[in-house]
Parts: sequence; structure tokens; C-alpha cells
Amino acid sequence: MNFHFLFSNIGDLTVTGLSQGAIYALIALGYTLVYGLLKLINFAHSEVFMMGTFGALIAWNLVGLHENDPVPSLPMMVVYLLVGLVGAMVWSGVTALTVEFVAYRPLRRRNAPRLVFLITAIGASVAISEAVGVITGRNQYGMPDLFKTANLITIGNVHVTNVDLGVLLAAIVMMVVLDQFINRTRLGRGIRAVAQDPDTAALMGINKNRVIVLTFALGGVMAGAAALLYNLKIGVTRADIGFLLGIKAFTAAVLGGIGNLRGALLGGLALGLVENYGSALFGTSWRDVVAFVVLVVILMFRPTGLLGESLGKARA
Amino acid sequence: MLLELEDLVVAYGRIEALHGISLGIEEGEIVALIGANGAGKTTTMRAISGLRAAQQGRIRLQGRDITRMRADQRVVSGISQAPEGRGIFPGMTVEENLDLGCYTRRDTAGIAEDRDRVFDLFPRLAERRKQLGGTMSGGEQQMLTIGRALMARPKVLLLDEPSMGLAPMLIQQIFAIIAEINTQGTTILLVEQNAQQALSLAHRAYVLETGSIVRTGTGAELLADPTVQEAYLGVA
Amino acid sequence: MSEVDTTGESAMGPAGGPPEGAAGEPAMGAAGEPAKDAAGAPAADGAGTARQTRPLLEVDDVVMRFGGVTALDHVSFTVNEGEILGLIGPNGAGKTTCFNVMTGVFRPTTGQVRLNGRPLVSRSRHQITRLGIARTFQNIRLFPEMTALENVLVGTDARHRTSVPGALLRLPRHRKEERAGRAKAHELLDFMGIGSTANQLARNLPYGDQRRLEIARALATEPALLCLDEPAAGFNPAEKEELLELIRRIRDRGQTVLLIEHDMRLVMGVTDRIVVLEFGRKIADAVPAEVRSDPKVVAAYLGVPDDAA
Amino acid sequence: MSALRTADDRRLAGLSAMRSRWRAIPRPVRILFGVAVAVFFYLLPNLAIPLIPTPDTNFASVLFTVAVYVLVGVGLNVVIGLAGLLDLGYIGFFAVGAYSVAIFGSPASPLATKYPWLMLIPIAIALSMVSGVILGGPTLRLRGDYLAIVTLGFGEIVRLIAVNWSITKGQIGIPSVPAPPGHWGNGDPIFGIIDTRPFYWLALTVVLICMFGVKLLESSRVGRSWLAIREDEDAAELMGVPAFKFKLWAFAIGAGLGGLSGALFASRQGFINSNSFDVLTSMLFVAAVVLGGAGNLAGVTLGAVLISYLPERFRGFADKRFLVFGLALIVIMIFRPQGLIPSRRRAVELADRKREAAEEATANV
Amino acid sequence: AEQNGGSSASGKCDSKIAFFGARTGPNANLGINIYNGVKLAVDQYNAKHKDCKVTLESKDSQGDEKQAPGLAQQLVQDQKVVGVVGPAFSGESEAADGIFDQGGLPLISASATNPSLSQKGWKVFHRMLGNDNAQGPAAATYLKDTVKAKKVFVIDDTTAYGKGLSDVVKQSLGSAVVSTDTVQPKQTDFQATVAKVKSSKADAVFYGGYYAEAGPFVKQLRAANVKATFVSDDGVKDEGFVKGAGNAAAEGAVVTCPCIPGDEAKGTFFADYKKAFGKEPGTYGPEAFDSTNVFLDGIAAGKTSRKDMLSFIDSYDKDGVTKHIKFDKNGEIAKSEIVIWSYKVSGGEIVKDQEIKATS
Ligand SMILES: Nc1ncnc2c1ncn2[C@@H]1O[C@H](COP(=O)(O)OP(=O)(O)OP(=O)(O)O)[C@@H](O)[C@H]1O
Ligand SMILES: Nc1ncnc2c1ncn2[C@@H]1O[C@H](COP(=O)(O)OP(=O)(O)OP(=O)(O)O)[C@@H](O)[C@H]1O
Ligand SMILES: CC(C)C[C@H](N)C(=O)O
Ligand SMILES: [Mg+2]
Ligand SMILES: [Mg+2]
Repeated sequence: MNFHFLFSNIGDLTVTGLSQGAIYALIALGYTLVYGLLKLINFAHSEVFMMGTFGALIAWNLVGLHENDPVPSLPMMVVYLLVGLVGAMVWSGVTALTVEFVAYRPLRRRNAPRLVFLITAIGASVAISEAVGVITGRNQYGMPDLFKTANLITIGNVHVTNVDLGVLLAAIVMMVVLDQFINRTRLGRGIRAVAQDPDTAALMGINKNRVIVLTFALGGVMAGAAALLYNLKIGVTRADIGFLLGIKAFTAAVLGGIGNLRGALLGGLALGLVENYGSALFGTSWRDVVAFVVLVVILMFRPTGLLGESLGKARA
Repeated sequence: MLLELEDLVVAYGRIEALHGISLGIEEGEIVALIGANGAGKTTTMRAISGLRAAQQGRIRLQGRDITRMRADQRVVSGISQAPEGRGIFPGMTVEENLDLGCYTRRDTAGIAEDRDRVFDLFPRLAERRKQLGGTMSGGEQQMLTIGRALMARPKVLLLDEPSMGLAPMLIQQIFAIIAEINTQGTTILLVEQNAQQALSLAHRAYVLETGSIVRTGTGAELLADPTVQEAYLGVA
Repeated sequence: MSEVDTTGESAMGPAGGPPEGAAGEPAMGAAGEPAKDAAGAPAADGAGTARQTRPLLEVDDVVMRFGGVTALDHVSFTVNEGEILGLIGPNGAGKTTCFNVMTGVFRPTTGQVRLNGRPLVSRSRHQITRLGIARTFQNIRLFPEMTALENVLVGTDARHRTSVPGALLRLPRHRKEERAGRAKAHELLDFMGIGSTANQLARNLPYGDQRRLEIARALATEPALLCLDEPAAGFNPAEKEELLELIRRIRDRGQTVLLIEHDMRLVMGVTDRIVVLEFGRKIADAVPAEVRSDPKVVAAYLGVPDDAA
Repeated sequence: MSALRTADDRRLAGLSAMRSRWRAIPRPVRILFGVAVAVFFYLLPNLAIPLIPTPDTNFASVLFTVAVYVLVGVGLNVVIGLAGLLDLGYIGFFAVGAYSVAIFGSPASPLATKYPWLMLIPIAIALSMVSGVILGGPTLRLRGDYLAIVTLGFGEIVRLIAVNWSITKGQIGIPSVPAPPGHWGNGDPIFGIIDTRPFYWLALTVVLICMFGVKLLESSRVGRSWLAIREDEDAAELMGVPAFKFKLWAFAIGAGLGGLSGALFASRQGFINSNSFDVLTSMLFVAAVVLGGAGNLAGVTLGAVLISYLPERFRGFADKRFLVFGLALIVIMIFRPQGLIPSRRRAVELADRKREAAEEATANV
Repeated sequence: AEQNGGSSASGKCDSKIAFFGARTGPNANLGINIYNGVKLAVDQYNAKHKDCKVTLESKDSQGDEKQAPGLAQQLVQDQKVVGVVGPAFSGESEAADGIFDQGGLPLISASATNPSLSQKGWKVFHRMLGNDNAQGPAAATYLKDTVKAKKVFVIDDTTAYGKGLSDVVKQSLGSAVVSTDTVQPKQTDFQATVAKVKSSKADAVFYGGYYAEAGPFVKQLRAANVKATFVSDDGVKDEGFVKGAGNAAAEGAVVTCPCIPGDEAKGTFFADYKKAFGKEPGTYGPEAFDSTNVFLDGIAAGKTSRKDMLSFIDSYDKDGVTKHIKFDKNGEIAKSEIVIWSYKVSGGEIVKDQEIKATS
């Protein structure tokens, strides 16, 4: 165990851990939203995210920005960021809705049991990632550099880069907005009502299908945002990147308490940190092991995640 | 007629629960629907509120055909149901549950007024504003269900066994409340096992037996009817 | 937690019952009828008192808090062997919570529950069932996709010892238990008057039959104490009458019954003694006639002196 | 297996009619029929039935793979179909079984204990059962999807240990995993690589035995308890079902069968490395169970057959076969949400639910 | 298993040669280049032997060890297959070669470089290039002599190939290794490893593995402002690397390879390949061409059984386009024929740099 490395780099590890965790958190939001609403582990959400990474790339290519182009000027950079964001969100959102329409809605109409949704979710996940794999020849696609990575803040030997800071801030802002939306607005309350009892929600005058569509769209858009951040940070995408990242994000959602939005943020950040500390301590190859072991241990002591489910448990 | 059912047939899978019932409710009335377990009372309510589809027949609200309307749209049209079995949102607080009752309303002032009224009627709810609905006791949940239905300020209020699980004292109160909101202008369709009180309160009533309406009349008439007495009033 | 256990253990020492129990005893004497079925009661620690007052279940100074809500506030009472005890009180008084504490769903904040002198707190739910408490639920909780017969068989299994090896090797004991279980399940379904529904899925049964099936399933575990949580909810007067008969017959089979119910005609008609809760506190513990005229109970619960009319 | 008709009702009616007719047949005839079916399966690699054999792959090898998947399905069905525990990390047990055989049997393994094959199988089963208990002990108290993610994590942990541990040799893997013993008259091994039929027959035999065992459990107190737990765990406990104990049994039995299938897989493959045990495969296991019809052995068998056979049958599609496969999962589930051959219980349940849904749908236009 | 006939007397014209390697999957380019070399040879042969053509069978392993045994068994079961060019990667070779050996099916790999492959007693194993016991020291020499690195950070991808090679490099570098780390196949996020490299202050990085991971790794390395020279191996010698890293990040990266540049091949190979595929031969194209020709020569000589083919190969002694071909008893080519080249990324292209001579 490399304590020396851990402690001498604790600052940097924390920074990367948080920015990594922020991406997990944004993806986790999609899982948590859909899970909270339909009690469905939307495995295809990882592909929603993956599509977003390509969405941003396509959008950039459309406006004439390509992989090996020189770094653009500041105003152009802002434009490109917006273009990429819109591209990613649109692609992700459309994918999320397509999955809902093609894979879930018909089952809902038949009142199928939950396990069946899980299988179509897996099917959709495989199909989307394979379709993209076939189209892209399973090649990697590099992203254009929108800016030079630079240290914004340096305190002692802790370096916070512009990317890290941006990713973290973006995630927190989006989180807060979404949280307020769900907990404060009428529509948000509608979402929660359908989540808890769809029939009774209808008796309150809530249109269930509209709520479901809205939720998938929200999850998709968040995944799109995560995809853009991923592109900026990792710089390359491929048809199969969704799967592992999706599992991580889902883990983060569960860690925080699935169905709980703030839990998603907390879980994501915690997972990012744990992974980075863990890999510093035990070696990068043990990183995921550390992550999953921590998950198991936390669930043993807090069986519904760090913050618990937001849905109260029915009583005996 | 405010609400009218015509030859309504509803089935669960292969089992037909309602074999073509017709009934009508005039504006301002309290109509009771009584019948044994499994007679189809709840099914009738669910058909009216749109939770179950009719195989056959028509439902009309103020002359408008709503047979194929979605449940949530019917709420907007003025039908509100306090479901049987306490359909409360377990993970939401008492307050949020009440707020959902007026999901389709926008008149903030009116909403606040109604909320105060509900809290007046059920002080226990006021005490427990922040408690999660799912952790309330059976009777408390029942209060919440009724209170929430009132929050919608419906044209027609469907109450499915509102006295179930309530302590004797509260049962008296509930019936008093029903009478009061009726005088304030809400039309009510009431399903009750507590036939005695329901019939005393109702202007008119229907008796449902295994999916068909077998008798109808004013509350007083049915109270005096020997067959009704024997079957539903426990008068041996 | 261990603290709770030890206090529980030591509280067990002084034989007899907790002080509150004494208040209930004269009442019990007044309801003398159940004497007939108390024949075999060994009267282990109740040597001094009459045989039929041998306490089966003791709820001893139980406190149950949920955050700021105190659902049970130092509640103590006993259920004597062979009696039908009513548990009533306004909504939210803590009746269901009391069942939940007794059957291991909740662990009380403090206090102890004993069955035949054995402490129950911190035992697992299935152990408590095996020790002899069975219950029904305020909201019916059957196994909806199993047939009526299978539902009851699950109950009979509580007394069976076969596990995986026995079932896999089809050991003689397994065969014997299976045969006996089936016979008993059919018998219980008949007893409850729903023998013809044996092969129907529980969820397809009419509401009343579901309630009856729940009772059959609970009886199948061979409980010493049967706890019924508002079994008559949603019944009409005629059905309530039937239920009353049924509860009597269950008692006559030798089972003790603890009944939560809001229907006063039923409660007054069938119970030997009634415990009244209000705001989590016991406000009365007496024979029905006394409870009915107890001003505290009238004020808190009944409203009008006699509502049955 | 009957031809699949489209009209749901007709099929359901047909199915239950078939079932009752089947019950009406005298027992000896039924046994005889069962034997005939078994014989058919034993002879399958020798029969030249048109269309079924795989053009791009040796048919007996595919049949072996299918048999292993069926065994996986049988085991996982205990966990998911009977006890209702969603286990997404079943591959972990499969891996434990496979590595047990490789580590203790292969001369190339760092341990090089080279135990004989017949000893390896019990070791594999025992170790995987133990790992099932180790996983289940602390986590079976978790409900529903929390258990799902924990099991998924467990599967990943097992894989990652395989990747990183010096004994399991990660990507590099362990070659020369021993096969069952025995030689033909001419000195060639019975379980060789040219003729893979003996492997298939071995796996088929194991499958039949295990299915029989599971059937016995299902129709006993144990099966009933599992069902009750699945329906309503709290109520089950309050009715005296020691839920934890029976869930642990389900886990252990499932794990043991998973380990056994992994052991067979490794013996036949001759080489294993950490790549064979990824999450996606684990999910496909679950898909097999649900696709065919959870809770019903015939259904699970069909599901396993499809999951393992389809990609092989359509190897011609090369790059697109998993795309086709993913789409197939969606389409099949949409048209048959109850699974291809649902258990009687589920068939009725689902037919009802669907009809109700149809009624509600009209209500919601 | 009984094999029919032992001689060419039957004069059968249905022999098959198989390609075994990745044609799809993350590192497909490496396999495709080899496949093209094989195909070119077979096409040329068939053009010359119109009356007795050879069929080219292809098994796409996706470079995945998991799929390899199954595919190998299929080839073994098809008695018409008399020779296999491949398996392309070391990992899949570990998984599959034992099966080829049991089936007596001779193979020549044009690319698998893990040294241990020839030490397992597999009689059917041959390879057309120097192994990593030559490449590793050459890379180390390059790092020490050309890059003049004092501190080298060594990374491997845990595959048989990447790990095997990195181990040799570490050994050769000795105390110049400051730290090590591993990455996983299919990984895209290398932040943790990048952080380690950064904090080690290494002046060079050696990466043992394939291009699919090396590309994004270098990209993230450069994004973190790490300037250390990036040196890698034949598995990274593909345009896929440059694509993954981006031109800017890839610039200046060095790869070694026990392969000759396409234009260094003898004869008309370079031109033929360009004509057939419209591009210059990629990594190991020439070696694949040579390997195939060994089998084709055997078939032409009537060696249509595996046994005959095997002894034919073992006694083969002839010039190919890359080298003089003669295998020792372990299936390795002669030491004197081994060449290791270095290549450099410049302007988005991988161009030949120099032949690394002195092996320390
Ligand atoms: N979900 C369902 N599936 C199948 N049958 C049902 C379902 N719900 C109700 N039924 C059947 O429909 C009939 C009418 O039921 P309903 O609930 O309307 O009766 P009810 O008059 O409200 O009785 P209760 O007094 O018990 O509430 C009964 O025979 C019942 O068994
Ligand atoms: N988990 C919980 N969290 C907070 N409060 C709770 C919880 N469970 C029960 N309570 C409260 O404890 C009180 C007692 O509830 P309980 O269910 O025991 O009442 P009850 O006597 O059975 O009433 P009813 O006749 O209405 O069923 C109620 O006020 C209820 O709101
Ligand atoms: C194609 C080559 C890059 C293969 C590599 N030399 C290996 O041994 O795996
Ligand atoms: Mg009803
Ligand atoms: Mg209660």
C-alpha cells in the first residue's frame, strides 16, 4: 500500500476525484430519475450518455470544428461549448426518448413485470452500443481541443485545472437546478406523485405519460451535459464507453440512495474520491475493486444508501 | 343530471364485475351506493374516475360523454375520488399530499383557504404536517385521503368507504362533514358498508348486488325496506 | 440494545405480572366464562391466582418512539390464556404499532414483551411466530400469486423442520410433514368456510374471503395467540355477525385472541376484556361493560355513550 | 416444444390444455416419453436435422455451450425465478468454478497442484457455494435493486481479482485446464478437441440431474417458502418463514450450480482468462432466465438455448450479431413479456395483467 | 484422430489456409494489415494455380482471448485446413496454440511476439519475426541511447503481450525505471495513471500494449502537460494510435517494431500491395505475406496433410520478402534475421526512424 503516494498527492487526487465524480453524478441523475419514477434500472442510460459524446462531436463537425484543428479563440470557444452542449443534449435526449418509446412504453402498455423492463433495457443498451459500433467501425474518435488545459488555481502542490473546476461547477449547478425543479415546482411534485402511486396520481389530475416523457428527457439532457464534460476531460470516445461508466454511475446512484437526487450528487462525488484514493493506495488496477467494496460496505451499514431513498417505505 | 352512467359494463380479465348498470346523480345530491363485499361498488367508482375502462356503456358528466376520457382529464372536468384502501402517497408529507389534491387548481388564495378548512376538520393532520403519509396510522391515512379529495373542490366527489378504519367518534364527524360540504354545493356519490348512516344521510341510494343494481329509492325508503334491512343493516 | 435485554430479563424475575396487570385481574375474574377451555394450563408462575388468569403475553412498559412521535408511551398489559382481549382506541392511538412491536416488526425504544415468560424483543420475526404469535394485517397482505391452499401451507410450514437436504433427498420426515400440512390446510380452509377456494389465486378472491384466508393462514402456524388487526373493516353488519361467531370458535379451539377493531358492536359482543389506548397511553383495562361507561373512554373514543344503535 | 403460435390466448389455453392432458396420461407413458425426449437430446449431435446445425461452428461444441448455459439458467432460475432475488453478478460464481478447476488442475497454474479432474469438480462446487454464502451473508438483507447492484459489484470484484491476482494471471490466463479423464481404445482422449460430443453428453447428463433436483426442491416446503418470500417478504417472515435462511440457501444452491457450469466450461475450453467473466455476460445470463420464462425450467432452458445458440447460429452476421441480438431481446420481450414458456403461475398472472392493461389503455386514450 | 492419406498422391485441390486474428474489435487495424498480407499471397498463388486453388479461411477473433479457443477448435475440426497464419496477438496465441498443437495443425504467426510462446513445447508453433526478448532490449537501448532518458515510467496493459514486453524492458532498463503502472484493455479514462506519471517526474514513458488504449492515454498525458517522451511498441504502430491521441499529442511519439517498413521489403511486394489495397502495407503486412507463402509453397509441393505440412515447414529454408526464412526447433527464426526498427510520429504520420542495432 502506497501511503506515501496517497498523502503526498492528496490534493491533486481530491481534485481529480471530484471532477470525475461530478461526471458520475450527472449520469447517475438519469438513473435515479427514471428509477425513482418507474422503479426501473434503465441500463440503456449508459448508451444515452455515449450517444451524447458523439452528439457533441457531430455538432462540432457540423459547424466546422474538427479533431486536429488549432485551439479556438476565447469567444469562439464559448460558442463551440454551447454548440457541443446543445448537440450532446439533443442527441442524448432523443436517444432517451427513443428508448422509452421503443423499449419501455409498449411494455408499460402491457403491464409487464419489472424484470422484463430490465431485459429490454439490457437489449436496448446492447443494441445501441452495437449499432454505433458497427457504424463507427468500433474506432475511437478524438475530440477537438477547445482550450488548453491549464492550472487555474495552485495552492502548494495542489493544482486545480480549468477543466476540473468547470466540470465540478457545471455538475453542481445542474444538480441544484434539477433538485429545485423536482422538489419545488408543481411539475416536480407531479413526477414524485407518479413515482409513488401512478393510479392515485391520475386521480389528482396528473398525466402519467407526460410525466414519464418529461423524466426521460430530463435524464437524457443531464446525460448529454455529462457527455460534453466527458469529452472535454477525456478527449476521446468510442461506441463501448457507455457500459462501464454507466455501471459506475449507477453504483454512484445506489451509493447515494437511488431515487434521491442529492444522493446522486453525493454518491457520484464519493465514488470519484474513493476510486482515486483507492487507486493511489492499492494501485490503479484495484481502483474498481475499491469502488465496489466500498459500495458493499456502505450498503451493509446503510441499506438504502448514504442519504436513503427519497421515497418513504410503506409500513407493515 | 350532473353525472350519468348508462348500461355500464366493466370486467377484470374474464370476470365481469359490472353487468350493465345505469344510475344518475343530480346536481347537489348525495347518492349512496350500498352492497355486499365484491358487489362492484369500488369498480363503479373506478369506472367513473377513469381508473378502469368500460367495456360497454356510457358515462356522462353534465351531458358530456367522458367514457373515453383519461383519468387525469376527468379530474380537470370536476370529478374527484377519495379512493378505497387509502391511496395516499407514502413518501410525501401530509402537506404535500394535500397539495397534490389541488394539482389542477391555480387559485392560490382558494387553495390556502381550503387547506385551512381541512386542517380544521382534521386537527391530527395539522399536527402532523411534516410526517410522511406512509407512516400515518390507518385511520389517519383515511383522514388524509378525504381531506385531499376535498382540496380539489370537485363538482362531484366520490367517496369510497370513508368511514372504514375510523374510530366511532370520527365516523360521526365524517358523516357530519359530508353533509356540510354537500350543503356547500358539492355533489357526492358515497359508497359505504355503514349502510345505516349512509342511507340516513343520502337523498337517494342504489343497492348493488353482484354487479347489477337491484333496488333504488330515497334513503328513507331503503332504510325502511325489509330486504335491505335484513341484508345490509344487520336487523335480524 | 443489550441493556434492553438485561432489564427485560430481570423484570421477568418477580413472578406474576407488572403492577398494571393487577388492575386488570379483578376484571378478569368478572369475565369468568373462558374458564372452560383453560383446563390444561400449567399455571407456571401464576401459582397464587386462578388458573384461567395465567398470563400468556405480557407487554411490559413498552415505549415506541418515531422521531418526535411517541406512538406507545409506557404501555403495559397482559393477555391471559384463553381470553379474547380487545385493543381499542382512537385513530393513531398506537394499536397497530403495538402489534408491530409484539411481532418483531419494530423493536421498541424501551420495554419488553414476553410470551409465556419468554422475552420477545430482539428476536427475529419468524422465531416469534414459532414461539406462538400469529397475526393478520390492517391492509391485507396475502401472497397474491399463490393459491389459497398454498397461502395456508406457508403457515403450516412454520411448524415444519424440513430444509433443503430433506426436500432434495425426499426424506421420510419431509413426506410426513407435507402430508400432514396439506391435511391441516384443508381443514383450516373448511373451518373458515372457504374450502371451495383452495385452488384459486389469493388475489382473485373477494375481499371478505381474503380476510378469512388471512386468518386461516395465521391459524396454520398454530399460534397460542392470534392477533387480528381490524378484521371487520369493510364488512357489512351481516358479515360482522359471522366474524363474531368465527372469533368465538377460534377461541374455543383453545387459541387466545387479541383483537383490534373499531366496530363497537363486534368488540363489545365478543371480547372478555378490553384495553383502551389513547395517544399511546393505556387509559382503561376492564370488562366491556365497564369500558363502555368509562367517561375517559367515552370522551376519547366512543363519543356518544352508546353508538351501536 | 410446440410450435409458437402468435395469438396469446390460444397459446395460453393450449398450454394449460396441454398441461392437463399431460397430467392425464398414465405415469409409465409419461416416463417413457421423458426418456424418449432425453434420448433425442443425447442423439442430437448425430442427427442431421436441417437448419438447426450451425454452419460456422462445430455443432457439438455449440450444443455443449448451450448445455452449459442451460445449467447456468437452471441455477440462476433458483435465485431469480424461484426466490425472486435479482442477481446480476451470477458470472462471479461461474468464474469461481472455472478458476477452481484451472488453478487446482492446470499444470500451468502458479499453484500447479494438478489435482485430478474428478476431485476438481467438488472443489469447484464447494468454493462457489462458499462464495455464495460469503456474498449472501452480509447482503441478503438488502432489498430488491440494492441487492442487484451489490451482486453486480460482486461479479465485477471477482473479475477484477481475476484480472489482478498473480494466481489467476489476469488477461494472460491459465492454459491446459484439465479435461475429464478417460481414453478411447486407440489411446485418444474421450474428452478431446476433435470430437466434442462426449463433452456435450457429459454436460447434458449434469443438466438433467440438476433439473431433477431443482424440481424436487420447487415442489416442497423450500420452493413454497421461496415463493412466499418473493411475493411479500415481510408477511412471509411474520408467518414463520425464516426468510434469510432460505434466501441464503437459494444463493448457495444457485452459486453451486453456477460454479459447476463454470467448471464444465473451463474443462472444455482448456484455457480461461479474466475476459470470459464480464458483466455483459452476466446480464445475458439474466436475460436467458427472463426471456425463456422465469420460474419455469422448460422456459429457462429455451431462454438459455436462444442466448447461447443465436449468436453462434448467426456468426455469419459477424460484426452485427450482437446488434441483432440486442434488438431480438427487445422484440421478444415486447411481444412475450411473460417469457417464451412462462411458468403456469406467471402465465396466468401475465395474461390477466395484460388484459387489464389493455382495458386501462383504452381508458387512457 | 485419423487423418486421410499421408502423401500428395491424392492430389486434392481443396486445401485451405486460415487467417486467425482480429478483423473487428478495438485493435482491428493490426489484424487487418496482416489479413491483407495473407490475402495478397493467396490471391497471387491462385492466379498462378487456376486449376488448383487454395481457399482462404478467416477467423475473426477480435483479438479476444475468450473467443480464441472456440475458433481454434473449429479450424482444427476442419481437416482441409492445413496451415494457420496467426494467431495475430500473443494473448490469443496463449489461448489457442495449445489446441492447434493437439490438432497437429501447423501455424506461423506473423506478429505474436511474446517470447514464451516458443517455449511451451508446441510443435506446430512458428513465427516470422523476432520476439520481445529482442524488442524489449532494443526499446531500452533506444530509451537510454537516443532519448537519453534517466527516469522511465513503464506502463503495461496486463495482456500477455504488453506485460511480457514491459517486463523485458524493465529488466533491460534496470535502475532507470522510476515507477510502473498498469492499465486495462478498453479503458478510456487514464487520469489516475497520468497523475502517477506526473508526480514521478519521469522524462520518458514506455508503454507496453496496443494502440486502442495508448491513443487516449497519450492524449490525456499531454493534456496534463506531461512532456516526457512517449516510447511504445509494435502494438501501437498503427494510424489508430494517432487518431486516438490527436496529431498534436501524438507528435514525437516513438514506437519500436520487429517488423520491416513496407518499402524495405524485397521484390515487388510493396507495389503489389499498394495496387491491391490502394494504400501502403501496414504493420506486419510483409511478414504475413511471407508466412502465407511458406504454406503455399507446401501446398504446391503437395503437402496437403497437416503432418506433411508441418515437416515441410520445419525444413523450410528460403528467402522471403522480409528475410531469409528458416525456423529453429522452437519455431523461431534465426537470430541473425531479427531486425528491430524504430518509428516516429511526425505530422500525424508514423514514419520509419532507424533500425535499432546494438542490442545490449
Ligand atoms: N383487480 C381485480 N382483479 C380481478 N377481479 C377483481 C379485481 N378487483 C375487483 N375484482 C372483482 O370484481 C368484483 C367487484 O369488486 P369491487 O372491488 O368493485 O367490490 P366492492 O363492492 O367495492 O366490494 P368491497 O366492499 O369489498 O370493497 C369482485 O368480485 C372482485 O372480486
Ligand atoms: N414510522 C413512523 N414514523 C412516524 N410516526 C409513526 C410511524 N409509525 C406510526 N407512527 C405514528 O404512531 C401513531 C400510532 O400509529 P398506529 O398505526 O399504531 O395507530 P393505530 O392505533 O393502529 O391507529 P388506526 O386505528 O388509525 O389504525 C400514529 O400517530 C402514527 O402516525
Ligand atoms: C500485431 C502485433 C501488435 C501483436 C503483438 N506483437 C502481440 O504479440 O500481441
Ligand atoms: Mg370496495
Ligand atoms: Mg391501525
